[in-house]
Amino acid sequence: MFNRHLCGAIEALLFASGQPLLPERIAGILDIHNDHVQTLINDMISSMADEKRGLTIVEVAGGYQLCTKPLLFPIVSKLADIQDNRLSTAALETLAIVAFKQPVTRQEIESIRGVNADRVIATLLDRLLIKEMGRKEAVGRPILYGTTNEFLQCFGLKSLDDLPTIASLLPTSPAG
Amino acid sequence: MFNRHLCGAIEALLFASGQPLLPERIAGILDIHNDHVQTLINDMISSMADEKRGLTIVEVAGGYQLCTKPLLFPIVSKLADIQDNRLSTAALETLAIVAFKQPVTRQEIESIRGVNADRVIATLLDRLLIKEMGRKEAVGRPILYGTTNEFLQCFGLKSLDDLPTIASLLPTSPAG
Amino acid sequence: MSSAGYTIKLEAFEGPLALLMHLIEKNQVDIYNIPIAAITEQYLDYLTTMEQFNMDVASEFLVMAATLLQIKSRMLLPRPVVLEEIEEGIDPRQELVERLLEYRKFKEISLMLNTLSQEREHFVTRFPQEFAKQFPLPEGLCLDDLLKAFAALWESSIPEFAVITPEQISVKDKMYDIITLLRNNNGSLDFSRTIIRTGSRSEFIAAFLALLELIRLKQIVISQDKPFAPISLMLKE
Repeated sequence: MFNRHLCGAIEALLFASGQPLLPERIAGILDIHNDHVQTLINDMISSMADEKRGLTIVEVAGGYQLCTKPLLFPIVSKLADIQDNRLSTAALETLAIVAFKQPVTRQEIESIRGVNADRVIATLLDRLLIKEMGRKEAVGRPILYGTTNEFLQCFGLKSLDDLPTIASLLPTSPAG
Repeated sequence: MFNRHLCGAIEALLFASGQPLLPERIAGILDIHNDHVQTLINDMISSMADEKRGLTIVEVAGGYQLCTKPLLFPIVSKLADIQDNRLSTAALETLAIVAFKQPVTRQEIESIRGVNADRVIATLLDRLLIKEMGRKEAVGRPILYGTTNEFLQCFGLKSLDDLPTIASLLPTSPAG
Repeated sequence: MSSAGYTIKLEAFEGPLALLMHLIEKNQVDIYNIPIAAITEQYLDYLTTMEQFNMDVASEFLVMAATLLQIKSRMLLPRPVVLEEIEEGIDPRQELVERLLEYRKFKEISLMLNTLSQEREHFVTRFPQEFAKQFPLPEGLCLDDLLKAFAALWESSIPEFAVITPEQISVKDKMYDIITLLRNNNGSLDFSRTIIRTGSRSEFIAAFLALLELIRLKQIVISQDKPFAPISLMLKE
């Protein structure tokens, strides 16, 4: 291949663009023929098959895009930010309400805790500890929340049947 | 090299990260030794020197970053969607003071530049080039500023230790 | 050096030091031996021109003008021989020269930084790939924790049973509580009514710290008729 340096230029262009690049665009920038671009890219794709390479070129939306090899996704996804896994007091309280009173609406949670629950519900949803379970047949059809399988896993419960009933929790005498 | 596939994994990680990756982070994800990462990256840099490649790895802000070869900048810049994020004279002067005098207060910056620094500090904070680093134990407990990792990246510095080298290159002898 | 025939190209200078450096470079004079009379004259000319063009002359420029005039007059004053001996080596320009040198040093560094950033721009990088946030499941929790949380809520809603349990109430949560309560109460509230969870001393302290933080953030204002009177909170929106 006598135009090896053009492969370098194409790699740099695809990298810097991020978006898929149309072959005409590449051809225009490098002042070469469209067909030539296709040939060069095919050549690049075969040399990128080497296991020493982590990237490949995919044809998408009529253009070419540089991306990581799908095979390497399990490794690449480890870059995701791991969030703090502790629960705040507010989150634990809210989770307790959802657990013992499910299905329950945001309004019901707020009336027990006395404060806005938007943020803490969003956190619990994000963390997969609660989920939406349909809507209550009431004014405004508010969303009902319940606990998830992840919730059971987290508290070492086999099923929701392992949760005590509210009645059994209520103090029967001031001594508790 | 019997660990060729790790080069592929590193390339994919650097590509997906976009930001410089610390060798420890790469070593952690791939479950290999830090020294091994360095060796692999050196190996990669030499094979990327080939004109068939358009990318290279630079050492910046304590980590490694994948980027296009500077040689190809005239071509890459034809993509036009490359952002212009030049800093104003005021921003550069203030940044120079923060970089060399950190941690430094707004008052100290103002006394060197002879002008109010409120707005330029806000700009530098917005652009994540400087950050608050606590407060000075002095009257009014003024905020102390220092440079960030983004600062190192913006100027292609490996670490703050690179700064004295810059100062030694000043046209006038560093008086003071 | 006279200002006659000296035309000022009206450039915007960042500050008085930038303007002075410009004049020193333009006149090609030694920074350690500034012809103060000539430079002062040119400096004042510049300020006059700025005014003629209705440009705001920042106060820093005027302060420097005063400093220059003071230095000029001190250099013109004939000094008694004795005094001169005492003050030997002290040039009225010294402090200004030191400031200019310091300023020039950082100006030079800033030019080098600019070169570095331009070189760095030739290494084109890529935006980081977005990954969904990953929340690992909380660890070390058991049913007991859940029961305790529920019990705490239950107790806080029945004051006569209020068993004081050491509870962690963060200032952040409390700030959230206060804003929510204020919103639910048409924007005003007594401080005492923000103690809604346990009524404990730690909650009181958290609430008070939250109150101070909200005042600092200018989210609320408070008023108190007299010392030890109830504190009223008002939402500032």
